[in-house]
Amino acid sequence: MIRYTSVHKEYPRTGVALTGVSLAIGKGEFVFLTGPSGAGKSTFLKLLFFEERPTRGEVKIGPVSSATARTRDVVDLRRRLGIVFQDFRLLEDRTAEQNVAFALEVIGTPQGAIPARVARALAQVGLAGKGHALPRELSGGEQQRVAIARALVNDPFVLIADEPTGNLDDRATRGIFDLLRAINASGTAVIMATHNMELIRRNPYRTLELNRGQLVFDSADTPGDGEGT
Amino acid sequence: MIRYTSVHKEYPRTGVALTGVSLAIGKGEFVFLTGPSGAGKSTFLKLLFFEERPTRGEVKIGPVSSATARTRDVVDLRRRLGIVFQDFRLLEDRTAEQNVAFALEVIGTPQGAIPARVARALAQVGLAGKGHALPRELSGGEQQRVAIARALVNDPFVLIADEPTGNLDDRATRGIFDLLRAINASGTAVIMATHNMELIRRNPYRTLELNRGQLVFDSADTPGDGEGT
Amino acid sequence: MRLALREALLAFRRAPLLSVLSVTTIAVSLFAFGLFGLVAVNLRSALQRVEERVEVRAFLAEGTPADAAAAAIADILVFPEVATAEYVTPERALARARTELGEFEDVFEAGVLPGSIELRLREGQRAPATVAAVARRLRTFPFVDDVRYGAEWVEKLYRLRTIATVAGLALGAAFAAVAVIIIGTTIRMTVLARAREISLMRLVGATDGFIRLPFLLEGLAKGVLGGGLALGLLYIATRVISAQLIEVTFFDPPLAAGGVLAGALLGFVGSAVSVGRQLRRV
Amino acid sequence: MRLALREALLAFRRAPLLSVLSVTTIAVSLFAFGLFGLVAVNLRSALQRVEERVEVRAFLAEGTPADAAAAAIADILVFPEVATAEYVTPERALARARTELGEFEDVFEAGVLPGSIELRLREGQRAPATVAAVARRLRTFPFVDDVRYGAEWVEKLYRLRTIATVAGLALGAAFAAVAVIIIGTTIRMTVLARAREISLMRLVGATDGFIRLPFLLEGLAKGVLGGGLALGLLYIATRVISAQLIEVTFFDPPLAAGGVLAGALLGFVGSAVSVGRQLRRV
Ligand SMILES: Nc1ncnc2c1ncn2[C@@H]1O[C@H](COP(=O)(O)OP(=O)(O)OP(=O)(O)O)[C@@H](O)[C@H]1O
Ligand SMILES: Nc1ncnc2c1ncn2[C@@H]1O[C@H](COP(=O)(O)OP(=O)(O)OP(=O)(O)O)[C@@H](O)[C@H]1O
Ligand SMILES: [Mg+2]
Ligand SMILES: [Mg+2]
Repeated sequence: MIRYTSVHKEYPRTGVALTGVSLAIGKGEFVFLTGPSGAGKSTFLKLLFFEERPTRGEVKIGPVSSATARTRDVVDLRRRLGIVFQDFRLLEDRTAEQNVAFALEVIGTPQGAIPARVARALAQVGLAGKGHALPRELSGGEQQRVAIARALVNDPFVLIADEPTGNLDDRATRGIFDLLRAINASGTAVIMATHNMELIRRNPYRTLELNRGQLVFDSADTPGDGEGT
Repeated sequence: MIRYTSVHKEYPRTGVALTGVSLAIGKGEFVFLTGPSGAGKSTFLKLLFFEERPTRGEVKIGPVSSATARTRDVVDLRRRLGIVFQDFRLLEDRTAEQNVAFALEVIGTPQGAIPARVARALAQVGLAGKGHALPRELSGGEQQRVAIARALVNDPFVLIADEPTGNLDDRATRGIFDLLRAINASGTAVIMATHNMELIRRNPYRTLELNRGQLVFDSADTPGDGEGT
Repeated sequence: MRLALREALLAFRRAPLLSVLSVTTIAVSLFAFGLFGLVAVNLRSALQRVEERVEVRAFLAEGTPADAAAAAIADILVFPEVATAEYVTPERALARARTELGEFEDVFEAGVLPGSIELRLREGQRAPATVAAVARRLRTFPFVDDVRYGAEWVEKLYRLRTIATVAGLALGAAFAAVAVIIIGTTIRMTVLARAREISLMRLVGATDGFIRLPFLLEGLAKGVLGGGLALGLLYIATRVISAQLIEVTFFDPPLAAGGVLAGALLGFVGSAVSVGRQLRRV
Repeated sequence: MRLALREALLAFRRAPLLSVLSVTTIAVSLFAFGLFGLVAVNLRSALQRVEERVEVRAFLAEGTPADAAAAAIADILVFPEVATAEYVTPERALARARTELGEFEDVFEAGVLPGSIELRLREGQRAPATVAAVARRLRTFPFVDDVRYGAEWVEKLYRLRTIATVAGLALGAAFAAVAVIIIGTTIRMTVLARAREISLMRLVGATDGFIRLPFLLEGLAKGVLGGGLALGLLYIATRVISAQLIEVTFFDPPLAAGGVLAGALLGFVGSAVSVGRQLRRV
């Protein structure tokens, strides 16, 4: 369903961020993405929702290919994705609730259906009581969970999460991870970049490791270790 | 050197964030601050550099007390502190170098002395080659390390770090932690909020634990466990 | 659409400074533009009134009988350029001179003024060359002694009118350009101020049209507000000037409505151009 | 200080839109203010010229000998209000009437105009009441037939001058207020746009003065630029108007320098007030 073919990404001022990455991810898979700081994890994910386009090679997600996608295709794709950004990207002048509702409004969800879905998403991440707080009135971990709620609220077919537990304690991390697992169980593919080796060790999902822009490890290629495709 | 006396902090819209916190931290100590998301760690630290003032009680750091401090005292205090913010707070229109230099310029460091000190601080956090990149051209972990470099560059007498390794992999975390230890060894007190229990377990420093705004654990009160004051 | 409207209204609440600034600059620009418009409108009507008084006077030889004059008038009224022609008897000429030149009234006791035929020309037939041609034809009448028509004055009038029109148009265009630039700039700033929001909208799947619509509505609303404000200010200005200095006329309703419409158009087009360009950068 | 200067310059580079907008609005405000200033300056000098022509004419009885008139002039020159007094012989009166009223020149052949004494009043002695008093005193001379001085005209002139001054001051003050508001707003926006930076400066130990200085310098620089721009525009405007319509005078150099200084002051004070208030909020 997702396919990277010899993907190479070079930024104008900082140089090569990804090089020679080829892999496939199946429908409804759960994938960890790991690697040291600056390895290219976020870049890998940004290519998936077309915030960046590859310098060479092709990224294909569902029917949309980086080689041919027009604006309209990208819009349609993004409406069916859920994205947790590493830097949260909450709108500072809107409450937690409004931030989550925003993702629904933008894609034209009927106004009547929004409040219930927003409340449910906030409850799922353990922020039922914080809906009216502005981002600056929330702790770092609470902000991160608002970002997660926003990514979940539109029932995406692929959930892309970039370091979604970096600001969370172990218990909250487990809570969020259980949530991601449940979402995955209902058929949504989850691709999660993380530095939490403990999480990776304890959960037998497919793991990709990047280093200096290269895919140095894919548990799917190592029989017996992880689930694979 | 640092003393919290019955500190209570209540925010107008979100309620009590800290309550009944009393403790003392000695000169040159290394202290971990931990606790679940929303426990009040960041609030605890903000009181230390007077971004917030306690609703009741007193925070005293060196000669400066929250009960009596005037603007001028706060300015003088902050010039001698190093702060790593949980959300980095890098200026988006300045390069990594300029962001670090900013902290020196603001306190009136002679122009000639700045470049060498900035270069040293960036090298210490492993970003020697990234000085000319803007924050948006850096990965999450790289941005976090720029924030750390900025906090170190003015040789503070207390270093306050709020979740400084949340976006770092294990190796980079160890590197930063070694750096903090070295700085501590040279006499700087370090107060570090973190969710990384592994780090806390492996390093026998004093640990404070907050939960729902209350200080529920202080290893200094538990003889034989940690260093204590 | 409902959401876009709400967003557009929110924009006013979320960035009141920018909004007030935009509306103010639109209002100031249109006000300045409108002032020149008012000057033009009033100058035009004043010129028209003055122009109507452009007349040609044929002085008749002493002793010309009234019925000869009447016959001549019938001939003259056939000239295509002539609107009215009137016989002024020597007595009426004297009476008129007395009231017009009051200071010297004693002087006229003794003198006798010649009779004359006074012509007014049709509108559009008052250009200097036309007037001169009519005068030449009048001179061919046997009992016409002299023809006067203030050639220089007619020419001056025309020159003034031309200059006023050109200057008005030039200054008006300049101000309109300034208005467009300021509107473009403020919208550019609004876009920049909301760059984070816009890029986030894109990332969660908003269409370009969806992103653009609130800006267009916002621009339209600001234009209408700015135009209305400018119109109000202009109205106050004309009232004050009329009361204190000289009687000036305001724009007639269709022109006033046109002004507000111009504001709306300015806001909308300024937004459309600027938003399109700016969105590509965010 | 060097840093503050660099920061102030950086502000222009980092927020060129805001900077251009600020400079433009200052320029537009001062331009509008300056236009009224120019109108005032020119109206004042025009009124002065017209006022100098306020004269009182005493018509002498027929047959008054020239030396009696000369003696009367000597008496009249003693009046404290009188600047000049001149005897106009009947012959000169006739000649003058002929050139002034060319159209009716034939009329004057037969008539005879009375001789007269023409007075000009001193500056500051041309108020309607004063003129009337002088006229009353002239009437007491035995051979003075009549005194004319266009009472209404003098009064109208004075009223016009008063109205022009009041209107100019009122409109000028209004525009200055608008300028200050716009400057305050743009600076408020600059502060808001740099709110993150300012709060960070505070957190790393910058003094309030250190934070404020670049804003003040920036305001000053924008004021000077805006003032200079407005002055340039006004100069061009006077040149164009002088060439195309009527001769108008520009501000003299000290007044022009004062205008730029006013811009600088406006920028500086606007910044100081606004920055102080805004910094407390960030
Ligand atoms: N927008 C950009 N413009 C220029 N360079 C970029 C950009 N984004 C990332 N880079 C560079 O590409 C490299 C990889 O960045 P990326 O964000 O993909 O790393 P990462 O694996 O997500 O790291 P981290 O774990 O620290 O978040 C980095 O060295 C960074 O400097
Ligand atoms: N500026 C603020 N205004 C209002 N409420 C705030 C503000 N900052 C924090 N809070 C509230 O105070 C509580 C404690 O927040 P704090 O940031 O201290 O938590 P934390 O321990 O740092 O959590 P995390 O690990 O998630 O960063 C939270 O519930 C938050 O909503
Ligand atoms: Mg990353
Ligand atoms: Mg925190």
